[in-house]
Amino acid sequence: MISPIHIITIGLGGAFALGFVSKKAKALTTSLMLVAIALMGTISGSWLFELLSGGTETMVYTAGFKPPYSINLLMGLNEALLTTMINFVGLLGGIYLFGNLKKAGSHAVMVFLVFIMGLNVIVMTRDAFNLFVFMEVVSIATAGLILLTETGKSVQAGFKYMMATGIVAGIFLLGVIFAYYFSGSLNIDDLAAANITAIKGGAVAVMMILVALVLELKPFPANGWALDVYEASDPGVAALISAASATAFYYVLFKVISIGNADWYNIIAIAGMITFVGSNLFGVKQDKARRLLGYSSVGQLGLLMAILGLKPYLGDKLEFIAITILVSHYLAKAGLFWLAGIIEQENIKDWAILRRKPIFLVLFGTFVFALIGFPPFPSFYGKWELILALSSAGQYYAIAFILIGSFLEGIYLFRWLGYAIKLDYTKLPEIKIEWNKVIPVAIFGVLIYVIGAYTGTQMSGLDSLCYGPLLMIPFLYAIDSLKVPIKNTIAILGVATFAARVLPGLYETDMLRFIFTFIFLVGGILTLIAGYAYKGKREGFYPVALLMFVGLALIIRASNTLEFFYGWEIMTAGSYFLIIRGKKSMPHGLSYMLFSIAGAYALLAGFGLSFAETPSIEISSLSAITSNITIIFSLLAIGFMTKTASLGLHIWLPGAHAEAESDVSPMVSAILLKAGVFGLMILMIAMGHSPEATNIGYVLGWLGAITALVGNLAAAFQEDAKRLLAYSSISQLGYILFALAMMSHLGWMTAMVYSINHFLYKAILFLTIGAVVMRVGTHYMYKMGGLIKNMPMAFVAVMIGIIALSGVPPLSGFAGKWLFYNAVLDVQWYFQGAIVFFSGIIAFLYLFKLIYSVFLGQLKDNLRHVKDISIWFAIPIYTLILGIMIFSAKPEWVLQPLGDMVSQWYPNSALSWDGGLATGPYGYWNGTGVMITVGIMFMALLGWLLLVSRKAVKVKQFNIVYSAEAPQRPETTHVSYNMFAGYNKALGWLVAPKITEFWDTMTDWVHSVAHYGRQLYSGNGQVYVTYVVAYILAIYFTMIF
Amino acid sequence: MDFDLKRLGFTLLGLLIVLNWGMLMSAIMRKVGARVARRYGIPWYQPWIDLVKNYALRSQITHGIMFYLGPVFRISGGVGLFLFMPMIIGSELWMNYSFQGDLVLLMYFQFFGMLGMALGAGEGGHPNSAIGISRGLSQFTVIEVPMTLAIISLAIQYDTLSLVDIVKAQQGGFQNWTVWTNPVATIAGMLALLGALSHSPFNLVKAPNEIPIGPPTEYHGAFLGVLRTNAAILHVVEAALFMNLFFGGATNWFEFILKTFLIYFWSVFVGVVFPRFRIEQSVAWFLKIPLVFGILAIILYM
Amino acid sequence: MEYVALTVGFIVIMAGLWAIMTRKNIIRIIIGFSIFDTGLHIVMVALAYVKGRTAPILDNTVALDDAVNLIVDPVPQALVLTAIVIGLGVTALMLIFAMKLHREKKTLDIRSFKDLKW
Amino acid sequence: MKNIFIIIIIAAFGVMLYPLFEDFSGNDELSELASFYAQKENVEKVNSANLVTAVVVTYRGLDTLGEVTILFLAAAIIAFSLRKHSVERDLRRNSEIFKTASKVLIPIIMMVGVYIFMNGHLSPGGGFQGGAVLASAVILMLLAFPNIPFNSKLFAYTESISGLVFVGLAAIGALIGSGYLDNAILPLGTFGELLSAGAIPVIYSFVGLKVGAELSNILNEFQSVQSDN
Repeated sequence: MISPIHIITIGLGGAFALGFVSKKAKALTTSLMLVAIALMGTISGSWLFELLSGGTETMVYTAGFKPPYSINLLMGLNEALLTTMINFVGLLGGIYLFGNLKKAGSHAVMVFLVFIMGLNVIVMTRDAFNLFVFMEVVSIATAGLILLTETGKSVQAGFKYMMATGIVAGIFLLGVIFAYYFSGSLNIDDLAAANITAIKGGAVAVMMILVALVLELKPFPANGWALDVYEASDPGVAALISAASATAFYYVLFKVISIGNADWYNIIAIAGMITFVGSNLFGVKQDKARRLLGYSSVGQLGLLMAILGLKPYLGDKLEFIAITILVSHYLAKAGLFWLAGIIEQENIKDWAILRRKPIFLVLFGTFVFALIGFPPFPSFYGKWELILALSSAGQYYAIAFILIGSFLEGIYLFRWLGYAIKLDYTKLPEIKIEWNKVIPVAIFGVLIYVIGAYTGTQMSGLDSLCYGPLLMIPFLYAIDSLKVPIKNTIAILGVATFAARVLPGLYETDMLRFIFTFIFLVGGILTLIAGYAYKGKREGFYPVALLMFVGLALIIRASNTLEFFYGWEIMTAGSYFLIIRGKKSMPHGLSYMLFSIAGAYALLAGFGLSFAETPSIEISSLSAITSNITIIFSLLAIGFMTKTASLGLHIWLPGAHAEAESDVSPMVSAILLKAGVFGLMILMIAMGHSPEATNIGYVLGWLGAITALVGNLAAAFQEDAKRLLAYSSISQLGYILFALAMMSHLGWMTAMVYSINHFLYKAILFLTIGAVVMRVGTHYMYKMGGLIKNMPMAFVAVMIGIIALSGVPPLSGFAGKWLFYNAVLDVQWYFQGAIVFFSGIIAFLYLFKLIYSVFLGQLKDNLRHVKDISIWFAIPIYTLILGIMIFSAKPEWVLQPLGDMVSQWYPNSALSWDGGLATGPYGYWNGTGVMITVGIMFMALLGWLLLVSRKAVKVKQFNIVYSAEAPQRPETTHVSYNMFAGYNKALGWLVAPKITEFWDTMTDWVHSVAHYGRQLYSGNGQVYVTYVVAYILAIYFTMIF
Repeated sequence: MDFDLKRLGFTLLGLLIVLNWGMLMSAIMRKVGARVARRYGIPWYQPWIDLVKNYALRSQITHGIMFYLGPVFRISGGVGLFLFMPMIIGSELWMNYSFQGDLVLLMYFQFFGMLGMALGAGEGGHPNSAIGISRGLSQFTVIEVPMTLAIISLAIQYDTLSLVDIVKAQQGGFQNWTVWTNPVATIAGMLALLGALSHSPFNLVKAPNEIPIGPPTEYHGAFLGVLRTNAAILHVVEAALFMNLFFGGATNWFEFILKTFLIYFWSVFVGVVFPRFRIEQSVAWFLKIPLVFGILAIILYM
Repeated sequence: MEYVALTVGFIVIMAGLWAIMTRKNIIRIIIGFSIFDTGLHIVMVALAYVKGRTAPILDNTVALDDAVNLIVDPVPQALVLTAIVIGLGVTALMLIFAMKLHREKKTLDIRSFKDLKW
Repeated sequence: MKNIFIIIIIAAFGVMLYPLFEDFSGNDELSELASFYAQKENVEKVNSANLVTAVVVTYRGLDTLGEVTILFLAAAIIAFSLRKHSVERDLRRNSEIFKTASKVLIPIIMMVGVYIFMNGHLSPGGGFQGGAVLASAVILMLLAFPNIPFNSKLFAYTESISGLVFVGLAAIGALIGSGYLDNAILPLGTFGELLSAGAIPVIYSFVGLKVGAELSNILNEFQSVQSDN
């Protein structure tokens, strides 16, 4: 092995040697520099390999004396890893900056080389003063690199940077020298051993050292200078500062913190959390791309600081957590800065330019998701372990802070991503591709997946199947340039094979999972069939659609909470991309994502707490919880209810479902929402019959009832057909929540029947309306009408759909209603029951409005020639109708297995079957009988009418009375515009958008706080210095008090 | 399901009785209304004449399938309600097909007719019919609230949702009738009945306005005949439902006729006394007094 | 003696801070930094001092054999040397920035360089 | 107003420094570490009369390496960031006396500088001090003859060479000696003579040259962009 000390030899020697290379041969100079860095990289890399394969760490002594008499450096596993990371990003960064360096000439090249070398040394050295020297080397080199691309701004930023670091270095030096005075050594390990914090002076010295190191990590609010640097310096340089320097300085704090006493962990933890939350909060208002990245970097460092500070609670998990999150930040942030340099757009709204080269968009998305901590990226596992460890240690505040911070980060990152995906880019210039800039980004983009997958294999309890299906996604991206039919077939085959593999097995073993898998996968296939109706390529649709279905499948087959959460996040990501595809979906996609993230964090916290209760992540262990039951289950319930869009958490749904594409709406409405239902069922099974469970159930029951009522009322007042259906979904999910909450045999029967029915008829309705919308090109019902003439197929489908939905016998909807009554009387929830019943009746209002306004009434002139819905939509629609018919004619076929299934958890109470005749505790009902009776009667009466009015003459449309002229807004005179005006006058107040207002107020609040808060960063370097000093004092006084 | 002709025969016979009684009753009520308004009014056999005339009319037009099916749905609703309703307690055969479903079935089957009607009239394309329907639906939703509460209260009281059992539980002297054992629920129910039969003050839904509104304005000839037939049946059946729920059902046809008459008369009585409500008024009204009674009914029995 | 030096050192440090935080002219701020550094150096030397001893250079006055009892601590002196040179480098660099800033806006008032904020 | 705030801050800073002062109690004895450096057997291991030099160049040689690097960096940064824009200059003429005097002085100053770093391991002084003196000679030259053709290339080469020698010697120490920057790779010689202390005088001389060259370069850069009007 080459001694790590020769990293210095190569770095410095190379730098000096470059002086000989002719000033003309600039390319040569730069290339030599890269070679040098590569050599340094190979040294550290070989050490990393050595140590990973069981080698022993080595201590390098200089001048042949042992410390403290002389300086020594350590090359351990951490050092090897971090130096490798630094040299690697240094190499790529050098390649990225090749042009600039060449332009600036050999001196700049030397500076760059020395910068990387210095970072290596500060990672390895074990001597406090030596640390100081090389920290100065690095900060001077940084200042030099900031000048690399010289603009007025970069010079200002550089000067502020030098002022701040000047103070910091001074404080550090003061601390070191006094530490030497009190301990008699400069060696970090000796300092730690000497425990000089016992003396007051020693404590101050230690404080100075540590606070200086903290300040190097840009803690909020003493970090204005850092933000300026990130914003103003060349993106390539910013990438290095964010990836390489941050890594190195974090590790410095990591190794030096041992000289402080226990309090220091708390101080650093608090400082970190404040930074994490604070800078992410201010980032919300930021719209300059690179400054925003700066805020994000600072935030991430804060998180890392907090993790270090929480060491006492994390135990042996610390390094795993720190490294995963550090690596994600390192890769993602460098990648993002490099991207910023490639596309050269300052305002985040102009990042739509990425769509000129979709691969860049993919990379951007990758980095964003990696930062937030989605699977399969390392940070996902890091956050998971972090939360679990913290909850085991009972650090609830820490959990809250970290999750809030991450959420705030999500706000701006996903808004940004939304801009990139949706905004118009046609006016923006072309991206000019320089390969030396693209390659590094690409490498990091790939690397982050590789490392993520590797981390996954290191996790216990995550079996390989969890990312096996994911391989489908890159494949679909690869073939994204093909036409729709091919890709659609492949996608369907993919889902079908998966379904074929799992379904039969489940049918034997696990009815519940069978049913939901059926809904998810078979529903998926049916909705995918509709995709054949699309022309062209439909780029990017299939990967994300499959992503969602894979996620759903993973949720089902998850055996422990980690797998469940993994699948949950995958599913969220996929559905987000599906939803945001719609034309006007940008804001809705964002709000969907934010609610999902918040929900996911609620789940995470819940899982964490339950893990703390029963040190196991098996889902079954949820039932073993003894204390904190209410908190844990409430958290989990909230998490799931963000997906089921229960009242209060529903505001994302209408827009998201209404604006989505025609075949996406059924996916996200009929199928996706069931994921939340499944979650709730898992949860309640775990809750069992404990008194807390009953209380939670009671609350959920009321919540569900009110959701049902409000959802239906709101639906009745919509003018937009798809919005109407969306609100209807909200209320339907309200029923299901209500029924589940009863936690009784009948209640769950009701819930299951509703789930299946809702899947059937909501898929039918959304598919049909979607297809109609595709034909007529508007969502607004008052712009349609009379379409029964052009689209009989669609009309019949909708009619069946609404009869089923309204629960009118003889169709299957009635099964739900009948069970519902028995269940309500059984658990004696009379008032809630009445409310739900009432809302069920209100359903008639919007159902009539839907079918009347679209298909009946006057045919509009502009729609006179529209064709019937596409056959590709008709196929799935009529398949589903067939399903409804079977279910209606032979309900017992479905209900009896359901009954057996539910009996596992809620013993059967007097619901008995005699052929088709079901007898409940309160009533009886013979589905088949009713069907036949009604059928015969209907036919008889029809025959009678045919007999008496056989001569009826068909008349043309205009052969009737007309009234009213055409005023300014013609729709106002349309009968189906504001159809239930009287009703609105009487009950409209019930659906005044109070909740939306509430969330809007919240948003405004956050924004204004961010707006006023960030004015703290006045831009005056002197003020920043004052902050730095004040920060030091603040830490000092918090320390002594 | 065992299909025996005897039951079918009795059922059809019952249907015939109900139909005629319904028409007679409506004639009487119109007469009453006229007398109150100091008019002479129609002869008692007027409805039969109308019916024959309507069925006999030869010039008929239709706007399309749904328009044609509308009345069929409507009358199926009425007849279906009759089929699932026990008529005469004690006689197995006058119980019709009530063994196929309980109160819940009845409550939801009411919508069957309305829905089809709404669709049919809708295809007519005349805005006024749609307006009528939207009003009808609006009012109907709120009528159901006190109704449901009352029914739930009964279900609690008798611990069943089977109408037959409820009636049986009321046999043996009128002190057992729900009207005495559960007066509050009865009040709520009877108030809901006013809306259900949509007489004044809740008859904005139906035609008798300055501008004729609602399905009946669209239909004529045989269609109107069907609708009138249905109306006759439906009124009696509705009354019968309330009779069964609150007034101890009927053990023979005489009792049946008497009780249904009185129940129906109650709505007419109110109708001639009170002026007409606008929709938002009636909606609001049903969510006030009747609702209060409904809730009270449950509180008392839970 | 060493107390005096230490005190003076601290006072100089604070004086430097004062200059850095209050002066508006960038050159003066840079001078403030030099003062700040100087203060640090004084403190370091003060810590190195041992009562009544001489510089750690072994010649005929300081015998090699009991140098241990004759000389002051050489370490901080070495550190001071390093620190001074580093200070020099930093100052030079700051002056470069000052020049560039002046070139940009023809002024040296720190308050006029606030293009980056929030 | 703002100043009052800052006064408070400074005062608080004083409060923070006070414990250091409070726990400071002079030294009566050398610390264990320092006495190690002063003990005979250890002194002979390095064999440099000037212990500070021993510490600077050998024991803590890595610091010195960094220190040199910093000067080097400063020079490099100044070089690449100033080279861009050198302005047109018109300079006033210097007086004859000044010129002649400097002609006399410059060589002497240079000699002194060289002496200082050659004897860095014996007497007070060393590479940095000597280099600074050299640079002062250069600045005098630049003032006296502003338009003298300044061969910055030469200085650059000196800089590089001396840097390489330093690093090279350090590396050789690691390869053949007992560790990086081990000065015993060259014969230690007899204590107190010019050619003693192994690599120290060599290193220090090159450091001197390097520092001299760097400072001169820096001064030249500054001087080349400033004009008198």
